[in-house]
Amino acid sequence: MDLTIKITGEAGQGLQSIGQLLGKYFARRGYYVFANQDNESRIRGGHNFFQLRVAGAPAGAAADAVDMLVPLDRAGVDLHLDEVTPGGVVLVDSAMDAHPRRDARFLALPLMQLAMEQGGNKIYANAAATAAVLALLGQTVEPLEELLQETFGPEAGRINARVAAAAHALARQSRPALSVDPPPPMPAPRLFINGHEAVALGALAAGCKFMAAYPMSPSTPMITFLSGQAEKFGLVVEQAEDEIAAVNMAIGAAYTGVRAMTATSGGGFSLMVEALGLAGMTETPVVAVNAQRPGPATGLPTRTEQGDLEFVIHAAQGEFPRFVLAPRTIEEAFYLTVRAFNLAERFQVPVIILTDQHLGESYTTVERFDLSRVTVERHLSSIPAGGTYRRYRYTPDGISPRVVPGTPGAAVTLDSDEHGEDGRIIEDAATRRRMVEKRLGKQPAMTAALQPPEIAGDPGARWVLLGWGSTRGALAGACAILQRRGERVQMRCLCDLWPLDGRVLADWPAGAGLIVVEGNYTGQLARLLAAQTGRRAEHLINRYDGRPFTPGYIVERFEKITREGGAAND
Amino acid sequence: MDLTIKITGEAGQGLQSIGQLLGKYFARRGYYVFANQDNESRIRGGHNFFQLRVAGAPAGAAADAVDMLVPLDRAGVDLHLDEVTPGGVVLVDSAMDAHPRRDARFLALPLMQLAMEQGGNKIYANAAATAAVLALLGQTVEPLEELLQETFGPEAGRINARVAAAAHALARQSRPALSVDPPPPMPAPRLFINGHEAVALGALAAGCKFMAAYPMSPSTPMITFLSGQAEKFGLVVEQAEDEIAAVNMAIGAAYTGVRAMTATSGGGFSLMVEALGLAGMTETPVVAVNAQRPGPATGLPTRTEQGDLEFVIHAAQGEFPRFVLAPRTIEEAFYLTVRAFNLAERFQVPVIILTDQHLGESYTTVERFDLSRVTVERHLSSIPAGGTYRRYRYTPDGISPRVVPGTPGAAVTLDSDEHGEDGRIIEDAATRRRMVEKRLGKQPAMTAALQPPEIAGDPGARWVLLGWGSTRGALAGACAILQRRGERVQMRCLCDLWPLDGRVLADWPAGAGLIVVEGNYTGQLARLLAAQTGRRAEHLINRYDGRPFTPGYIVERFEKITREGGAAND
Amino acid sequence: MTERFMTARQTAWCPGCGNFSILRALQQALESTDLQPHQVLLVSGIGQAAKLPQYTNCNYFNGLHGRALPAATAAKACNHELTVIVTTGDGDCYGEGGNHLLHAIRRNPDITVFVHDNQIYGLTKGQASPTSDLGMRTKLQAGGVYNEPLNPLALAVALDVSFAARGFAGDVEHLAEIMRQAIAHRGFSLVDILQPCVSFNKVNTFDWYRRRVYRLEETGYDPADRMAAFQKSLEWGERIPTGVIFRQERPVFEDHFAALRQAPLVARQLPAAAELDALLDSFC
Amino acid sequence: MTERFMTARQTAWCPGCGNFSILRALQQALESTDLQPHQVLLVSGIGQAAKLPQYTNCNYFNGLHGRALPAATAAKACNHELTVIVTTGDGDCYGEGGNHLLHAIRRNPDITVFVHDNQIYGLTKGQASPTSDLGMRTKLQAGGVYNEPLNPLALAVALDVSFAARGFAGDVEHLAEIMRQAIAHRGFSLVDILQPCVSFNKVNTFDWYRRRVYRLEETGYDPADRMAAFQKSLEWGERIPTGVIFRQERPVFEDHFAALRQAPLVARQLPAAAELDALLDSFC
Ligand SMILES: Cc1ncc(C[n+]2csc(CCOP(=O)(O)OP(=O)(O)O)c2C)c(N)n1
Ligand SMILES: Cc1ncc(C[n+]2csc(CCOP(=O)(O)OP(=O)(O)O)c2C)c(N)n1
Ligand code: SF4
Ligand code: SF4
Ligand SMILES: [Mg+2]
Ligand SMILES: [Mg+2]
Repeated sequence: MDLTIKITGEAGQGLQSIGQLLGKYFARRGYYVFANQDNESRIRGGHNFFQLRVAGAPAGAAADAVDMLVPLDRAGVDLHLDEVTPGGVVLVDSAMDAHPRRDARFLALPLMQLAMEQGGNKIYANAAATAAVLALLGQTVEPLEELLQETFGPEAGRINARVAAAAHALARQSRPALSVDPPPPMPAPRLFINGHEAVALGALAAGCKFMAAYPMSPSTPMITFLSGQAEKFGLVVEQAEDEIAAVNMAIGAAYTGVRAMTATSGGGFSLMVEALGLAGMTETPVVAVNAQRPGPATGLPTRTEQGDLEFVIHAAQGEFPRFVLAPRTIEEAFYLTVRAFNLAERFQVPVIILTDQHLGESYTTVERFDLSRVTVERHLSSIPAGGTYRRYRYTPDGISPRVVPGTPGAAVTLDSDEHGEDGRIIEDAATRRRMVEKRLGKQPAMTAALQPPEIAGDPGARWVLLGWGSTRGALAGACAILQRRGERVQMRCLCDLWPLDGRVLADWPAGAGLIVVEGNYTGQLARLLAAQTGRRAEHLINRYDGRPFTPGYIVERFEKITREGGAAND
Repeated sequence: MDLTIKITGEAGQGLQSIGQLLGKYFARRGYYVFANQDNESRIRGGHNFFQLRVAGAPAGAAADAVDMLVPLDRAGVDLHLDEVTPGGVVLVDSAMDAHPRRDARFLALPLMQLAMEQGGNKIYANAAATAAVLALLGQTVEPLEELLQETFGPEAGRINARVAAAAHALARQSRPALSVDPPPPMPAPRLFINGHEAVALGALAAGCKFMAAYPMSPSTPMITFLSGQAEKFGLVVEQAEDEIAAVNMAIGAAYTGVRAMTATSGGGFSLMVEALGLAGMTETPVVAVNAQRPGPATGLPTRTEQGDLEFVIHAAQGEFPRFVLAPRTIEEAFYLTVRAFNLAERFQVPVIILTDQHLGESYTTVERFDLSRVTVERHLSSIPAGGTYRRYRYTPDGISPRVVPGTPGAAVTLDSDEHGEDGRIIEDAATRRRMVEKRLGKQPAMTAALQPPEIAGDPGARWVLLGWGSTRGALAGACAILQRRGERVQMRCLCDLWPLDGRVLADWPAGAGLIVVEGNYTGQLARLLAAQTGRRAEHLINRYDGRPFTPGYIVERFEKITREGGAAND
Repeated sequence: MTERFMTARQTAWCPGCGNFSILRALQQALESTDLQPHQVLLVSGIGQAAKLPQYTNCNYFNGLHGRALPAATAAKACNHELTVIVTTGDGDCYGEGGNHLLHAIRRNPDITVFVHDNQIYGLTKGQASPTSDLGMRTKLQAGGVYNEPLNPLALAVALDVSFAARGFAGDVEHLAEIMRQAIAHRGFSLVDILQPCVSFNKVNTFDWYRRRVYRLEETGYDPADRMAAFQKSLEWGERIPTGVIFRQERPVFEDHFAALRQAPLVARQLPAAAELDALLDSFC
Repeated sequence: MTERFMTARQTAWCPGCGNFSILRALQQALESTDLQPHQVLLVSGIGQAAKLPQYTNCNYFNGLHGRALPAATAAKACNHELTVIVTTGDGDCYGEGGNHLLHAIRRNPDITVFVHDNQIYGLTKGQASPTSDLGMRTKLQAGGVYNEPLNPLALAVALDVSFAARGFAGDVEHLAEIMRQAIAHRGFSLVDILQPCVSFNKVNTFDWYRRRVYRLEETGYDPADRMAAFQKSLEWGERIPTGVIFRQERPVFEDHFAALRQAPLVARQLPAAAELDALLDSFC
């Protein structure tokens, strides 16, 4: 079973609330849900959608066809009717003008009217639409009523529930329900959560105690979420005057020995570049999330892209080690964030978590995060008895004991100038040389600490499709389709991107060609791979129109490549 | 003939003025001079040097041994005595304490005393030292007297000249002069100029009319120079409040149709990253000089490195075309700057000129710049008759007609958001896709517009030594030494670094190994080359202690590699 | 609405937003001049306010969030025949762009800055801005704003600004007149415009402002006195003054450059080879 | 000089520089407290002033040019038991770092900022700074400074700062006393210190300042009145006031965070699994 429901409309019409209610509903019933959003950069109006895939097995990407379209305005019909399957349903309000292409798939219900009659206000139309969708999928209304109570509180919840019940009844009478498999058994309730919530939860679980950021789509929900938890979890969360302040605050906080982070998107990350180098030079652990959106410059603020990979790897003047990690799934976003803080403190380096709008704003069902799998490794030292404390003491692995300022007997001295072991400015060549080697000498151990790519599919594949980060869902979906079609393909997908070494090529199927799949124009991972291993890709599959990959998109390009020998940068 | 004079002392003692006088002296006489500087990040005190190589043929790098050491303080003896050749001279003031290692090379003259006697002030000791050096090299004093008059004006010049004459006479009596070849014939006077002066002159010649920058070593002399010429050449030059303002000013200026630039060093360039993307997105031609110094962060402010190559190539979120050009010589810095402005306007992209402290602050003799070789190609359009003007009109080569705002009938509309042909914000996938293709589609023509590497040495070489930018001087020197020693080596050196294509490998000597020589730790050009061509280097020769390459440094590493099979990152 | 400066393009603003009135007032102010659209350059950053240029027929430079002022200053210096107007928001101008405001006031270029001050970050969906009142609750400031609001007019007076005024989007005629004066004033002119954001600012509504604002001109106020201006700029709460708070003549940025005395830079020829030649001589 | 807070390390300053007196005054101010070096955190940016922490035994965070304030604000919030002092220059704090100054004053963390105001960029060899007097000639400003100097004290008063003062490096006793008060004051304390730069500022010399400065305390001046403070902050030229210009109690940044009421953040345990568990429930 694999059903897609798409709600479309203007900003401000409440598609997100319908979408979230449906998502939570199906999640609670034990279905697997994947939901993604497409919004314009405006507060009211425009054309947006919220699309849910409800399935009997985990799905990590949007499907290419729609089973049920719920257009809250007429533009949604114009824009999306072609996506609806022949047996699908288009649920419209009776008040909407008849569409010239209205056919058997259309079902018009007087939801607005019903909202007015039963609730006394148009705003209840969303509850009505949600209930109607559920009815048309053969689902009961009671769990929705419960959800509405939880969401809107006793007062408004009651009215919403009343409207929902009426709409549900009406829809059931209007048309027989689509056949929907019963949900698979669910041992324990799953979470219904989006990618940036998962990152923020990961930060809390990792013991992050300080967060500063400046609002920027699509990263803002992370600081918003943490700010809401600040009092309960004992955090300091501050909206900064700009991104430069945000990252310098995070570094100042990390200096005092607390776990600290910031989050932004590309334009803001650009402003953080200098301070990233400060963290590198001072060996201060700090975690920065860059939630990618299409660039350059302001670009498409509310859409998605994987265009910042090389940028974040090479950001800032000079050379210093850093980690770049791109969660592939919403579940991974949680565990990876914990790992990011541990890696940052273990190696005393900055860690960049590279998400994107698609991962960050997509919701899915995940198994409840297993807190017993979370270990927090602080790597803080007390000062060694006897000798004076030196912040940058030379050690075999280049990692110097880090103590907390305020410790009696120790001066914790950080310098953005080149410095000696004692953190004071130096000018001589020998110390400079040694400090460069100290810092960059950490890289081999850092590389070894990283995880190899996920590998799935045919071990004797003719083609390896390699992706990274949030592309995983679509890539896995595409490989499954291709394998079903008899293609000999293997998927590889990277989360740990930097430092990058040859392990990504391990167990390479003999003679297999390499196709790199990434959400950008130039093929950045492909270039990195060639730089680090010499292995160049035979083909690229790219997407750079601001929209996420879907399995169908990849399959189509793959078939074109194998059929025609294809061109790079198709 | 190839002589090295090294003047050492504290900041504020006047080594630069001695060095410049000597340099100009020999330049005027027809010798070839190369002079480099080593300064600490302080205004007074510390240990600095100014080193001149005076030769009968062009030399582009410092030599490894010193023929004449002029330590203005005792520390200079301690630090540099070992560099002095057995037959060399160490010229010290008689007032300086006798050094324990004082040997036959030492010559103590009462220069300070003479300055007091003849000039009445210690500050004339520098003129005395300069004259003494010249006497010890068998040079006449009259041209120096002229130079002193020009430099210090009639009043102070006269006193300086008097002191110089006396010191010259004294030195001539004290010791026979070293044998110095007569200068080669010089058809026309050469310039004695440093790298950043050459860039600034290039900007003037290119018709640059706007410059904004924020002070940062080693880039500041560019704005200082242009500000001094602003009135004569009709420029607006403004010191900005920060680098973000500087680059946004330059872009705002460029928008109005004037040639505009900014200059900074790594930390400031970090702050310019977001606006680099703005120039990319809005297709605004702007020239930014990044004068490299050792990073990360504040690093070693007054020293040199080639650590920013990958950074400037990948700086800013998203993807857009840009040029990165690194002048190899001071002469090239002039012509390249003109070319940078032409390329920027031809392709409507940002151009980054990547210099470094070594190139920027080294002086050399160059043939007078040939202004007839300077062509200024503006590529500005007037609005096409009839139709409305659209700033981002689709064209076959992706380059849209650029008109000047203020043109009647045209609205020149720039947007940092993704936009349509008319420069207004768009949200749809098709326009986004087309605009990405428009911008990045310029890259092949941009690549073709670039110059291949300089290739010199043995066409049947066993080893190719590849470098970029300011490393050229030392690399050429090293290859010459190695060839004299019978090694089969070839030098390749890149100025035009991005976009980078396979032409760098053209006419590869069959079976030759690749050694990349660059002033950083990680081997950035080597990585780029692998990324763009798949060709990986067999070995790296790096330097990352803040000091420039010398021929001897490279020769020694090369011999170690070929002897022992060497290790990367030696 | 007249059409000289206006496109037919649909805006991306919320129905009822104060930005519509500001756009209308700007139209009126421009209509009252004899400028043509091609003589006007609108420079903006990013935000709801910063979208305004999109809805005009003028030249525009829609740059980076917070960075309109340096671009505008330079554009004006390169072509002082353009009328340069910055449209910006309270986040854009006082948050991300705060440093440029300080230094633009010091430079005093002949540009005019309209800050659509809705005391909120609109485009990013309602976080506190530097001017948000204490205690205002937002999704991100759930416990209420605790940082002292920035007073842009006091700041401007402290920096010895050439022209500072406050307008209100709910009083279009008055606002248009202030805008007209600001554009006509030679030097840096800052107009902080009270702009209700109907989607996110539920405190400072049209009504809230309307009950408080009054017109300074009607009180016999003299905008030439800096101390009085400072005092007046501190008035906020029960009564909020609108109109010109401070006005003085000050040397203008563009006037410091000899190069601009003849014609805009863009009209100037390349350097004469003779001048370059002479400069090269100085290196011999 | 006493030794509690001082290393034997040689400075990189020019002989005769005003920075030596500032270092001496800071020593005296710190000596007058019962603090130990490990309880003091000096935060600085880049510049000659910013090198000061190098010459002490205290903790220090020598960060980026212009960025000391956000780092200091956050460090104080994470460990409010540390005495946090920023040492910065006029370029560092009013140029590159201008935006952070605005917003740090708004936040009002309990930190103390000493601006070594030599009215010049020292470390980069003598360009105009935001506070350079009009007409001052430098290599880069060969025709003389033409941008209106930034008045840091007027700015601070306009932003409703908690504590603002001016000191003079030529009057170490007085300066030490001002510093002592600034450190003791709870809230954001700004001390602009007139600091002769003997290498690059040939206008504002020790002598130039000495002929002009006077001590405010000796005039019966009351630093509690904001309007008077604004007026006083405008005084510059023939007479230059030193001492505390403005002082008021204001809510302190750290006090807004419940988390800080018990102990510094660094001393706090990881989140209890139970709390996390409950939070996870809200996603079911
Ligand atoms: C460097 C950068 N940081 C953050 C953003 C996101 N951003 C866009 S507009 C805006 C603030 C909008 O507030 P304001 O300037 O008050 O304008 P309004 O939308 O309220 O009119 C922000 C933070 C951005 N585009 N660029
Ligand atoms: C991002 C960045 N831009 C520029 C510089 C260069 N820089 C170092 S110190 C300084 C200014 C120094 O002036 P000020 O803050 O007044 O300190 P002073 O040296 O006068 O004490 C500048 C511009 C830098 N280090 N980093
Ligand atoms: S969010 Fe606020 S400021 Fe933006 S358009 Fe809507 S009402 Fe206006
Ligand atoms: S340059 Fe000026 S500020 Fe810097 S140390 Fe020397 S005298 Fe002091
Ligand atoms: Mg706003
Ligand atoms: Mg200074």
